[in-house]
Amino acid sequence: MLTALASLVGLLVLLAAAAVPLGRRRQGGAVVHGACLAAAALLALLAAAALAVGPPEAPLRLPLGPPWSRMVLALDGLSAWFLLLLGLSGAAASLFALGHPPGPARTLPPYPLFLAGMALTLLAADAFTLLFGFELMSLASWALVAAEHQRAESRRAARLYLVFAAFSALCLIPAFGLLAGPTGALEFATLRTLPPEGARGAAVLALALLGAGAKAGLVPLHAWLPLAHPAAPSHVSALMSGVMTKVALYVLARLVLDLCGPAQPSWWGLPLLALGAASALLGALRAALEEDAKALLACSTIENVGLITIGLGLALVFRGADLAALAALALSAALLHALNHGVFKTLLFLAAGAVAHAAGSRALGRLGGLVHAMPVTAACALVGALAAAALPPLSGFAGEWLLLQALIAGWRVADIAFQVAIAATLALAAMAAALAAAAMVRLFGVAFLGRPRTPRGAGAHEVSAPERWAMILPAGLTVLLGLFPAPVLRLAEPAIAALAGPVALAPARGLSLWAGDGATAYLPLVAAALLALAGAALAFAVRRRSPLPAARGPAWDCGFIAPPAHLPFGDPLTQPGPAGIAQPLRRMLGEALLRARERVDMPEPGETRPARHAAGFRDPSLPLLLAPAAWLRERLADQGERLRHLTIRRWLSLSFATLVALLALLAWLEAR
Amino acid sequence: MPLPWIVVLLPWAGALALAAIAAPRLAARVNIGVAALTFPLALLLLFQPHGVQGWTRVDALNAPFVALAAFIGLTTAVFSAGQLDAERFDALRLRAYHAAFQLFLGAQALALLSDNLGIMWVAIEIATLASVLMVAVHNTPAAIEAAWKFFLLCGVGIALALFGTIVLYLAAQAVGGAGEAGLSWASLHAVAAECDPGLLNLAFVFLLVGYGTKAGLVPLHAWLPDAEAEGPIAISAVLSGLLLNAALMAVLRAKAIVGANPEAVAPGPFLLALGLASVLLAGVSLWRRADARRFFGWSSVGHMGMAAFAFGLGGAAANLAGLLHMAGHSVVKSAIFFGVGLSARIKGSQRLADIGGLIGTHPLLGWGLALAIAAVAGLPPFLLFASEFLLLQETAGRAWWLALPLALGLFLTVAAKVAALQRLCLGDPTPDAAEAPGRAARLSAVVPLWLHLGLALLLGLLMPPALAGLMAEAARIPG
Amino acid sequence: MTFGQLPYDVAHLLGGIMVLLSFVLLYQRRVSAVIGAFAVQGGVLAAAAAWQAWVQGSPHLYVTALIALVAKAALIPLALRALVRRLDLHRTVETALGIGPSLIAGVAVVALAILVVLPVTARVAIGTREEMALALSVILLGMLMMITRRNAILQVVGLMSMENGLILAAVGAAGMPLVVELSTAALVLLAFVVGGVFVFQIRERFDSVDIGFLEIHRGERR
Amino acid sequence: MALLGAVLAQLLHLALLLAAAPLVVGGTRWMKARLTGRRGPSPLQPFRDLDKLLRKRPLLAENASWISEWAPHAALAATILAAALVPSFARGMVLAPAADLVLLAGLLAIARVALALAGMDVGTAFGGLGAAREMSFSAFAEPALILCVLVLAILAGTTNLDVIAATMREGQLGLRVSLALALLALAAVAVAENARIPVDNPATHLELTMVHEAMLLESSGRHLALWEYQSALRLTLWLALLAAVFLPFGTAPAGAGPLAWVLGLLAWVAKIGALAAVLAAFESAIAKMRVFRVPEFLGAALLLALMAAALLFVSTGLA
Repeated sequence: MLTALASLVGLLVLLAAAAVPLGRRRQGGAVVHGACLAAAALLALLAAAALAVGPPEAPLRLPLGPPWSRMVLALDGLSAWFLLLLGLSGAAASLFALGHPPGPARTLPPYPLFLAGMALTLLAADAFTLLFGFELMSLASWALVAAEHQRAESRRAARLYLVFAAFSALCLIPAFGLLAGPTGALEFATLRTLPPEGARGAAVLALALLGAGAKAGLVPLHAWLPLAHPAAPSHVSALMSGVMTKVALYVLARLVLDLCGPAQPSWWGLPLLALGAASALLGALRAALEEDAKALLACSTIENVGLITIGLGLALVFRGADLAALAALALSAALLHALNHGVFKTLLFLAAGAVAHAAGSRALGRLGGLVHAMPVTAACALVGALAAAALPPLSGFAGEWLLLQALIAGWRVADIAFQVAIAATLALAAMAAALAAAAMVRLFGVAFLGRPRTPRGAGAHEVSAPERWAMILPAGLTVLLGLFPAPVLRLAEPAIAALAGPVALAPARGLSLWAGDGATAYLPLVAAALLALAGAALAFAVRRRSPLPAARGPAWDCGFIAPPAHLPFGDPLTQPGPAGIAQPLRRMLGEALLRARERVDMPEPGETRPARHAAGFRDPSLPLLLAPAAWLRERLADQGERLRHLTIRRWLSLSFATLVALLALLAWLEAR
Repeated sequence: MPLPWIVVLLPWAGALALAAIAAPRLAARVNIGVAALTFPLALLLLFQPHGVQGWTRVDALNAPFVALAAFIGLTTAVFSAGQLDAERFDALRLRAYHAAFQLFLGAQALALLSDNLGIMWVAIEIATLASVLMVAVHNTPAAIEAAWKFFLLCGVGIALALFGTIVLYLAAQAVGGAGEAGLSWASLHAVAAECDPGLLNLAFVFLLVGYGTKAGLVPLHAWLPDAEAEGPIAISAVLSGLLLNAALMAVLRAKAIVGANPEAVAPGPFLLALGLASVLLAGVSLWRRADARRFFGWSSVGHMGMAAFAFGLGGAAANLAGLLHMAGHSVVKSAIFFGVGLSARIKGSQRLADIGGLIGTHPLLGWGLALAIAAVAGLPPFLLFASEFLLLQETAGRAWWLALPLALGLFLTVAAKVAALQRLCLGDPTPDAAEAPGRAARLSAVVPLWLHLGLALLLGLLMPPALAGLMAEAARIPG
Repeated sequence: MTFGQLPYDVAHLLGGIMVLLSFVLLYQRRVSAVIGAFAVQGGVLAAAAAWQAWVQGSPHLYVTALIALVAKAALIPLALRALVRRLDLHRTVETALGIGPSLIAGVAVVALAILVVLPVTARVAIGTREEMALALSVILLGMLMMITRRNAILQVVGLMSMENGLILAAVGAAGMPLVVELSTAALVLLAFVVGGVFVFQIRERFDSVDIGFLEIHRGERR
Repeated sequence: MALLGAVLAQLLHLALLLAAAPLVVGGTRWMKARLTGRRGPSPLQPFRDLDKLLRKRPLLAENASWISEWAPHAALAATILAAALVPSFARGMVLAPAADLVLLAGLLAIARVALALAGMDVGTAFGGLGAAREMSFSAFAEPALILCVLVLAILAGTTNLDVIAATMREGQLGLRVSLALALLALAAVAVAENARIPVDNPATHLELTMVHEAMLLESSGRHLALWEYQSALRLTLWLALLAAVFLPFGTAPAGAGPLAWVLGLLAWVAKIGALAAVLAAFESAIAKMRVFRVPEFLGAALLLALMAAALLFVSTGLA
């Protein structure tokens, strides 16, 4: 099986090479994306098989890589779980790209490479291969983010993206180095035997959080994400948001939960809880305020990454407190939500791509009323949005239910500091979930409901059949994952047992999710069936009493007069725009957390210019993190330049001084 | 004649011949021919039995680098042939240019191959003198300034290195190594433990400052960025690709001798300090560069710093990282100079602001350059990723307090390179110069560029086991 | 060979003269006088080499002495004079650091050289010890001269003076292989030629050999 | 046999809540009218209104999509299911194992989202405004609710409502400050969720001040009837929830016979009546607050709930 997976990765790399000449042909895109579709589907199949029958035992050693560390591949429950997500999302994204009008030829080769990089990261069984795949994935996706490099903001996003990717690597490599210590071992099997302790462990934790967190988009290292994810072609955005962030979280879980060994103290979870909660809140709030559909989805990704991180952090806390069952619960929440989010976020990004293509814009302020022109896209997007809003019985709710249950059980940790921290996290997670629902309602309501806002938007049309299927399939999967989370979760049992302790089991019984002995259960199938039953009975009863079909008439609109003929979409002033819908949250939370500001430019009486209302926000990570870093860099560069402007004689003096200083140092050392 | 001498003397014979050829086309062909003849011979060195033969030695430490240098010499000769018409040399300069090129190649091969430290010194001095006039060959004020600085700083440095060599000889003399043996690296290495540690220390300081100047270690680096930014670009390519390696190898050999004496002051921390200073200053200075070639000159400072840092850390793994880093840097940096040279010619300027949007108008060049810059920034799948990975990992594992500044310097460097990459390759294309280079000129830059990328990829991912074994053996030599 | 013996005394004397001449180079203002001092230093170097050849009984050092005599004492100074005449630099008097500070720095450098060399050379023959200290003094003084001069020609002279110190060190270390010394001498000549070419170029380009003019033209200067 | 009883209790419970919902709304209105010195309409008026609305032909805006038709059904179905989960006169109903408080919150969220989407469907000013406010308020109500759930879960060891109700009834919990705080917080959430004064005014159609009604402006006929009924059922559900948790006495335990049911029923009617009276009195006594004061109101509830949890950590010696 590993051989098959490895050759699949190899084929993807070869495909990337072949895509260079293929890109010049007319059917090249179809060939490449078709092959990617097949490869991704195979990946999903193999991963599912590995999860079902148990992963292969022996690692696969490849004759590749640098001489001191030949690549080692292995598959265990954890990596197979994420590989499954990669396969599912990758297949949907490739299918979408197949039906999408071809982009520029330069976007073809990086795409298979991107898939290969992610797969390699997941399959890696040594640190070098892991980082290799990780950076390959970043480099390939950078090329895709920079696809529209003529636009300055696209270039800026790409630059920030690659710089953050390098930052991740520069944190993760020392993390592995610290883990290995002077032995220099890189293979995971060896690293597991060297669990770090004390300050060394803390340093590994901090570096892993910085490195993987920067790639996953954890606050405060998230500034690049809402810029970079939307800049790529939509099917790539889908993968970046849906899968790549999960790969980063996989690295985090692998490092902190697996390689550092099970004997780490409880407090290791606290930084994860704090960063996760901050990410969830800030991401959801930004999602509720963003006015670009893809940026909104990217911010929602930050939120979900935060939720998953909370789950991982809780697992650490519980494991440190010897509460294996609860650790399994928290870990299951993280894993299940990772899978679910990957699928529904892929769906949503594909829908956003379909909208951007069909309606000519992804700015919410230029969309509207698309539910009529694009019924299939609208329905799929609705499924995705409702899942993202964590509504039962869709998949998003299952994961969040587990997470909330794990958080609620946090009081079982017998330390009041942990209890209060977990309770606060619980509140923030709940708030983030509600904010996410608000953001999703706003996304769907503004883009698909109401009236069109531009002529181009009014002329939208439904997308091609492959694109529709690329949305229908993940939409169906979202429903299925929502209805059957328990059997799916049981597939993750090897991963849970490996990370939470050998006795830990998946919190699933039959078809229901189970929050531990004596605790509550969530029966999605029952809930769904009862909902359907209630709905059907209701419809039947109401129809009996009220059989008349609905009549159509102009909207009442609180008595506003019918719009004049030159306003074909009605009076735009009577339809709230994206900024208007965001107004309550902007004022309630945005002003405090995101420095949101509203400015009204009111002309004096007698002036003929229109009044203008501008609203915006500034993410605090920019002024608090990036700006000081850039300032510091500039000051350092100033100093460096002052050195450069020395005259030749001064340079000679410097050489001379170096020599004298070294001689003096030598004399001193010898005298000691 | 033993093979090492052939590898040295063949280019020198070529240099003599080229000094007489004034026909541009013929000279360029002879230049390529000599380099092409040298390359297989240098490859043969890999299979030579290791050991000392007179003044030369072949061991794991130098054979791969000589072969690599011969390869880069060949590709650079090809590149140079394509760009010759743009240089507009008169007959004298043309002859001097080609002669200096081959003289340089032979000298740096000798510097790597010589076992006699005096000969090594002589070879490095020849290489310096051969290149220094070429830096000034365009006779612009900036070029003369750069060359004068190069001449003075390296002249001083090399003098100090000679003094260090003499002190080393004195140290060996006291324990019975007089005459030839007193300068033989092999015998010095063998008797180092009995030598007077004070003399060894003294020698090391002078050798470090002397050869460190040539290797461009901060604060002795001032000549490097400017020298690489002036003169024919082929000279820049071999300067950064080969001369720096030869100089750093000399430092490494010196360190090996001093390090073999347990009573001497440990040489590692000196290298660590200079290396770290180089990485950090390069990381900072890259942000203010407006000139593409100076930018990559500064990047050479950073990379040499990294290699020096690795050698300072010591131990087989870190030494291996340093050696691989040197090799990777040679391959990739010369590739970058090919690409930058061609783009500067296309755009009629080597300012970063005047070059842009290459992937749109010249995809082969643009993507090649983009990949090369990504490679030099240490992104996979190229060799520099592997070496930086190993270096950072070793540093973190053995001396975590050093990993922080190192990672910081690396981060600054990478970020600056990403910015330069996007500046050069992405965005809207900048206007071209009036005179576009011909197809041959473009091919002569792009083909070597991609060839070097291929080599960097091969070495990074699929290093042949024999070569890998050789490198591992080399990494154990300096200790 | 200890203090009080003739071989040692003469070697010591010659080395001392070289250091003194280095001081002359350091403070002399007039270009022609500097060249003169440099020629004398070359001559003394030749004498020192010849003396060592006689003392050590190694005939190849005579070759070194001869080269030093021809190149350092005659050829290079003559060429320098020709250069100065051609470039019309007679009246240009170059001051740099100021004579007092230069001399103080020079004394400090000599002290450093002695302090550094003497303690670590305990196991080396005593004559060589002194020779090394003096040679290092000459080297460092040459470097100091390069630092304190703004004139390109005088910087070349400084560099050459450094090389004098190197040769002094090389002949002092008994048994240095001939080839090294030969090639060193050849390279000194070559370096001189290169430096001379540069001086010409600089003069041609900037109408001055004051490198202050040169530095304005550094690439990428803001 | 036990199963049969459970099913029967469940069906009776559902019928009871469905029937009681309009009555609760009507009763509250009647009491409010009385308290403000008016005669007020009969408590049965909501039944007549619903019947009238059902008989009318619904009118949809020209650009309304299927959302407008589906949303009221989905919202009411979710609310019915939620109502089925909250025990009224008896515990141990057949759906008791599924009566999870987090699921309950999710079901109520379905109704809320459906309402907001319906409000945005036609693209009118007030629909969007109401939807934005409704979703924004929930960002504060949700964490407060979940913290109340936390308090209850700590006491009962589970978030299952049936078990919680049993614990409150039979457990030796005594009177606790934290419970009082949680009650206040939950009551505040209930007020906000049901769009009652001071968060929203259910009686007003003054467009600028409303939240809930703003989303219904384009609904008519059976759609409006469904919405109105959903709103009524939601209020009843919340009152029943408060009653089940904080006024647990009288409820028939699981597996009890019909006699206990009758007693439980009487107790439940009394409890709901009392709660409705309290609500009416409360609404008569205070004024609606400005929209942007609502976060402070709900934020206070959030803090109360957090304090309740913290107190519990300290006082129960769990720490």
